[in-house]
Amino acid sequence: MTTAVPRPGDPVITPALVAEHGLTTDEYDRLVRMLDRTPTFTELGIISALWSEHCSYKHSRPVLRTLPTSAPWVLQGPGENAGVISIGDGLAVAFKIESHNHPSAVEPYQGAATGVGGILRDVFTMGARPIAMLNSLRFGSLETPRVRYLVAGVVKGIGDYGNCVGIPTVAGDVMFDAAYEGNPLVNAMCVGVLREDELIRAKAEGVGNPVIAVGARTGRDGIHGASFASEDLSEENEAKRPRVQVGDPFTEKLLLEASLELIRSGHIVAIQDMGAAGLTSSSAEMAERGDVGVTIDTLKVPVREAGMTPYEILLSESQERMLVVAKRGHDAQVKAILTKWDLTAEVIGEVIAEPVYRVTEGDRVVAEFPGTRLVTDCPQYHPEATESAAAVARRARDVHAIAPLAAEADPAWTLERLLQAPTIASKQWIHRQYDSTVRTNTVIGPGAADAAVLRIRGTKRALAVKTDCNGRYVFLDPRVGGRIAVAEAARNVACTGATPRAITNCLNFGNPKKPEVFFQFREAVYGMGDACRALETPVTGGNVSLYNENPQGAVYPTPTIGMVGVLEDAAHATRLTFSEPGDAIVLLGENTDELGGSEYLAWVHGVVAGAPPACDLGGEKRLIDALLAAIRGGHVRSAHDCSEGGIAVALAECCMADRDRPTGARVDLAPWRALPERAVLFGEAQGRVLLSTADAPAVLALARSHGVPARVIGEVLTAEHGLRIAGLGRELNVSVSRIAEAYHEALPRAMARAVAESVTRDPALAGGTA
Amino acid sequence: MKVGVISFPGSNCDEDALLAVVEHLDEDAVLLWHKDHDLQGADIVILPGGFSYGDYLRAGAIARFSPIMQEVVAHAKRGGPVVGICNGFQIACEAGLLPGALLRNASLQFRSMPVTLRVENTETIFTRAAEPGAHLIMPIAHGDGRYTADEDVLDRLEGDGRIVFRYVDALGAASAAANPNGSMRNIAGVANETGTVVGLMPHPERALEPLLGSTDGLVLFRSLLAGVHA
Amino acid sequence: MTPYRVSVHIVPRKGLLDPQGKAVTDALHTLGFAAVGDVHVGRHLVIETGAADATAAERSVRDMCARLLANPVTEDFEIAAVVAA
Amino acid sequence: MTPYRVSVHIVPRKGLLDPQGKAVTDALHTLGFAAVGDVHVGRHLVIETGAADATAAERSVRDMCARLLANPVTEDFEIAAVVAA
Ligand SMILES: Nc1ncnc2c1ncn2[C@@H]1O[C@H](COP(=O)(O)OP(=O)(O)O)[C@@H](O)[C@H]1O
Ligand SMILES: [Mg+2]
Repeated sequence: MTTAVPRPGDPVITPALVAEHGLTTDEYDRLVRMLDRTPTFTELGIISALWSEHCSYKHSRPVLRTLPTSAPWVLQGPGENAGVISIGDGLAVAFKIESHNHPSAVEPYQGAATGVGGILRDVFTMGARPIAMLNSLRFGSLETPRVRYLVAGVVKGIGDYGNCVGIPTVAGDVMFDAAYEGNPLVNAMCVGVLREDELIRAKAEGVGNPVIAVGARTGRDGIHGASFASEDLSEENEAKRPRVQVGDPFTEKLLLEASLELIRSGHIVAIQDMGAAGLTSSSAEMAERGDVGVTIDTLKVPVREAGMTPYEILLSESQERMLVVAKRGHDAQVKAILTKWDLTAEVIGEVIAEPVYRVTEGDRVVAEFPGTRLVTDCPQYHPEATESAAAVARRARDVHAIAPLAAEADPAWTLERLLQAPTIASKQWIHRQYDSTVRTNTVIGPGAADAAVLRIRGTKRALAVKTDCNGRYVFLDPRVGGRIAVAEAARNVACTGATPRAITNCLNFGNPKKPEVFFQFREAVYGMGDACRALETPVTGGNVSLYNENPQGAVYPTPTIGMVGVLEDAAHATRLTFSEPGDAIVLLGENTDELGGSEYLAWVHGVVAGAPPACDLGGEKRLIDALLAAIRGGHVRSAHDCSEGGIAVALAECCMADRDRPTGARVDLAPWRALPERAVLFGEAQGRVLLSTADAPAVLALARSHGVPARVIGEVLTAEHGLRIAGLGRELNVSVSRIAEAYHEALPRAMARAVAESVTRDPALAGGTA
Repeated sequence: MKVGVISFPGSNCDEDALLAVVEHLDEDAVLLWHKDHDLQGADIVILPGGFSYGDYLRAGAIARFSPIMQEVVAHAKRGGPVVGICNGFQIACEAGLLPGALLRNASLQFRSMPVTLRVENTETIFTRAAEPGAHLIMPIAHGDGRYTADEDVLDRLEGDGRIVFRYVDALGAASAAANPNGSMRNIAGVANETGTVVGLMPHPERALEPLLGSTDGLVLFRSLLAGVHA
Repeated sequence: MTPYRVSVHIVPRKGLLDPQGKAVTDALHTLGFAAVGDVHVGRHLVIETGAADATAAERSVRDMCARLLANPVTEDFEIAAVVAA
Repeated sequence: MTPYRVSVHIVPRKGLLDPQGKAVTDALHTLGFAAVGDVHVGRHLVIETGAADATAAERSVRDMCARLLANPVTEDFEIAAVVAA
C-alpha cells in the first residue's frame, strides 16, 4: 500500500485531466493498478513524463532491440547517457546525438542552444571531456521567410552555445526540402574523450547515499517538455510557448568543469543530466539502473522562484542542472567542489533500501510508486506497419521518362544549377559562425573534407566524425535509405583516412500510430541494422524523436547517423580537394543509370520519386577497406565520395570547395557512354569515391586486390583549365571561378535577406553572449 | 621564465595558452585562478580567450573586476609583460590596460576563420622575434572583435607605432574585404605605450603546429622569450 | 506626416531564466553595491518614424514590435515614449 | 532604506558605426514600414536597489554605470526613471 495523498489545491483527477497529460485510458488504468488507488496530481505528472515516448520508447523499443550493439571495442552500448568505445592506449570516446526539433520550431535560437547544452551534458556525465560538436539540420524551402528565420536562429543558437562553452563545432549536414516545412529537424551530437578507467555510469547505488541536485536553480521553464516532444506540432502547440527554456552556456561551462572534477574526485557514485522531464526522469532512471529505491524532498531543491509546487519542481526542464549520487558522508566535499565553481549543490534525497520511488514535500508524501522500474514498466506498443500504396507507386515511377528541360542541353547549366541548391551548396555561411578550432585539436574542420578530423592528444591517433542521412531516400524506400545513411556516413569518415568504428543515431519520424509511418520507422531501423552489421559499426546509443509532422503530414523519415571513426595516424588525415596539377583522378566504384531520389530530380524537376540508388553493403565494405589501404599506403592526395548531385558535383567540389586554392580537372567518362548521360553525371549511385593520386598504379592494384572497381578517369589541372567532363554527350566545360561562385555564394545570398530579421530579435543584442 | 595564464570563469582557451608555453616554448606555465590574489611569481601574464562571465553585459566587462585582475594591473604598471588574446584583449581594454573597445562584429555574426595579419611593430614583447611587415596566418573566432576608439586616439596610436597587427588580404592590403569584423583601420591588435602589454583578437595559440594548419603563431610566443633570454 | 521619435523597451519575459541579469547583479554585489536586488537587462530602441499623429506613430511601432522587434516567445515590450522629433 | 526601481538607458555613442541600428532599419523597410528613418539600439537596464531616497538611488546607479554598466569609450548613459518599488 502506498501512502501519497493529494496536496491541498491539487486539481481533481478527471478523465479530461488524464487526457491532457497525454495518457490513454489503458495507460491510466495501468497506473491505477500499479498504485492500487487513484494517483495524485503529482503522480499523474510524473507518469505522464516518464511514459512519454521521449522517456519510455514505448513504440520504438522492440524495433530498436534488433540493432547490433556490441563489438570488442564497445565499452558502453545503449542505455546510458552516451555510448562509449575504446580507441586504444587506455583511451575511450563517448558520443551521442539528440534532437531538439520541437523546441527549435517554436523558438529557434533557444531551442537549438538548449539542444547543444543537453547533449554536452550527456557526454560529460560519462566522465568524458567534450572535444567536438556536430549538428544535423533539416529545414523547409529557403524560399520562405519563416524558414530563413529558423535557419538564422538555429545556427546562431548552436554557435553561441558551443562557442561560449568552448567546444569546437566541426561537422554536420544540412538539407532543405519542403517536407520539413513547419517541423525543422535540429539534431546535435557531442563527442568526448576519457580515460577508460574514468568511465562513470548513471546508476544509483548504496543505501544511505545522498542524492544531490547540482548546478543551476530550478525554475518554471519547460514544464512537460518531454511530453511536448511527443506531440504533433500544431497551432495549438504554438500557444504553449511558455515551455521554452533559456540556455546559459556560461553556467554550462562551469558545470562541465565542476562535473569532471567531481567525477575524478572519487566522492560520487553516479551522475546524470536533468534533461527531458528534469528531476523526475533523472532520478527514476538512475534508481532503475541501480535497482534501488529513492526518496526526494522537493522542499530541498534550490528553486529560482517562490511558491513552486512539487509538480512543477519535478517536471521543470530548467537547463544546466545535474543529479548526483554521492558517497555517504561525502556531501560536504561535493559541495566544496561546486562552490569553487560558483554553483549550488543541495542534498535533496537519498538512496533507500525499500523498493519505492517516493517524493515528499517536507513531511508530506506527494508521490509514491512501488518498485524500481518506473520507466520500463510503461506499456509497450507494437503498432501496425504497412507501406502506403502511394509510397509503392512513388517508388515504381519511371523517372527516366521525365523529359529534360531545354536548358539541360548544356550539362554545364545543370551543374551550375545544382551547385546552387541549398542542400548541395557550401555550408560555410553556417559553419563560419561556429568556433571550429578552440581546444587546438582540429586537424580538419568543417567544409574541407567529408568528415572532420580531431587529433587525440598524447597519441598519434585522430578521430573522424560526421553526421549524415538522406531522408528523401528513406522516404522512397525506408530499408534501402536506412542502409545508405549508415553507408554514406561510413564512407565519409573513411575518405578522411579513418576506420569507421561505431554510430549513434537520432530517429526523426512522424506519428508512429500511423501504419505508414511505423512502417518507415521499422524498415529504416532494419536497414540501419543491416548496414551496421556489414560495416562493423555497432550502435552505441541514440535518440528517438517521433511526431515530427506538419499539417501536410510527416516529415521525411530521417534516421540521422552520427559516425565515429579512428585514424591510427593523424598524419593520414585526407581532405576532399584536389591540390596537385598532374595528379591522376581515380574513381573507385561504378557509375550506373540510377536517377531515383536524386537532388537533380528534386531541385531541377521538382520530382521526388523513383527507387533510391541500390546499396550493396558488401561492396561498401570492400570500398572502405581499399580506400583505407590506399590512404595508409600514402598514395592518396584527396578523397571525396559522390553523394547529392552525383559525380559531376563531386568533381566540382574537388576543384573549388577550397575557394582560396582552386584547381581544374579534365575527366573522361567514355566507359559509361552507353548509360543515360544525366544519370552518369548527376545520378547518385552509391559506393563511389573520387580520389587524386600521384601513384595511380598503386591505387588501382590495391583496389583490384580488394575486389573494388577502379579506373583512372582524368587528371588534375590548374584552375585556368576549368573543369571539363568529356566522353558522354556534349562536353561539360565550365570555368572554375564560375562554379565556385555558384557553390559558395548561394547560401549567403539566400540568407542575406534573413540576417536583418534574425539579428533584430537577437537576445544578445542587449549585450550577452556573442 | 614563468608564464601565468589566468583562468576566469568562462575562459576556454586557458589550457590552449598553457600548452602553447609548455609544449612549444618549453617554459614553465601555471593556471592562475581568478579568485586568487597571487601571480605565483609569473614573469609574463596571459589573459586567454573565452567567454569570461559569459561575456554578459559586454565582453570582458565583468572579468576586469576579478580579484586577480588587481595583481595583473599592478604587474602591468610595473612594466611586466601582459598578452591578451581574444577575450583577453577585450578584458585588457575594459581594464584600461589598452586603449579602445571591442564591439560586436559589423556583420553581427560570430566569425570563425583563418585571417592574415601583418606585423606592424616589432618592438613589443609579443612581436620582437618577428620580421617587420611579416604576414602571419592564424584563426579568429569571435563575435565582438570590432576594434573602436576615438579618431584622435587612433591617430596617436598610429603615430606611436602602437598598432601591432592589421588584417590584410593576400596581396598585403589592409582592405575592407580582409577585415573580418569591421575594426577601425583594420586593427587586429594594439600595444600600450611601452610595448609591454599587447592585445589581439586572433588566436596565435591555435597556430603552432603543422598538423593544425599553421605555425605562424610560434614567432609571437618566441618573442616572449627573446627579451628574457637575450 | 510628422516625424516622431518612439522609444521602446523590450525586456525578457518574467519567469524565464535571465542569465545576463543575474550576472550583472552578481557583479554589482562584488563591486560593493550590496543594496542591489534583481537586475533586468533588456533592449532600448529609439525609432524615428513619420506618422499622421502620435497615436498612429505608437500604433505603427507596436506593430513593428509584434512582427519583428520583440521575440514573441521570450520577450515583452512596452512603448516608453512618443515625442515629435 | 526604501526599495527603488531605477531604469537606465545605455546607448552607443553618436557617430560610431551602428550595425545593429542599421540592420533593424533595413528589416523594417523590408517589412514595409517605409516611414521609418533611423533606429538606434541600446540597452535598457532595470535595477532594483535600496536607498535612503530617490536622489541617493539615482546617485548610486550613476556610479554603477560609470564603473561597470556603460563603457566610457563607446557608450553614453542616462537615467530614465527612478520609482519607489
Ligand atoms: N551544420 C553544419 N555544421 C558544420 N559543418 C557542416 C554542417 N553542414 C555541413 N557541414 C560540413 O560541410 C561539408 C559537406 O557536408 P555534406 O554536404 O554533408 O558532405 P557529404 O555530402 O560528403 O556528406 C562537411 O565537411 C560537413 O562537415
Ligand atoms: Mg551528405
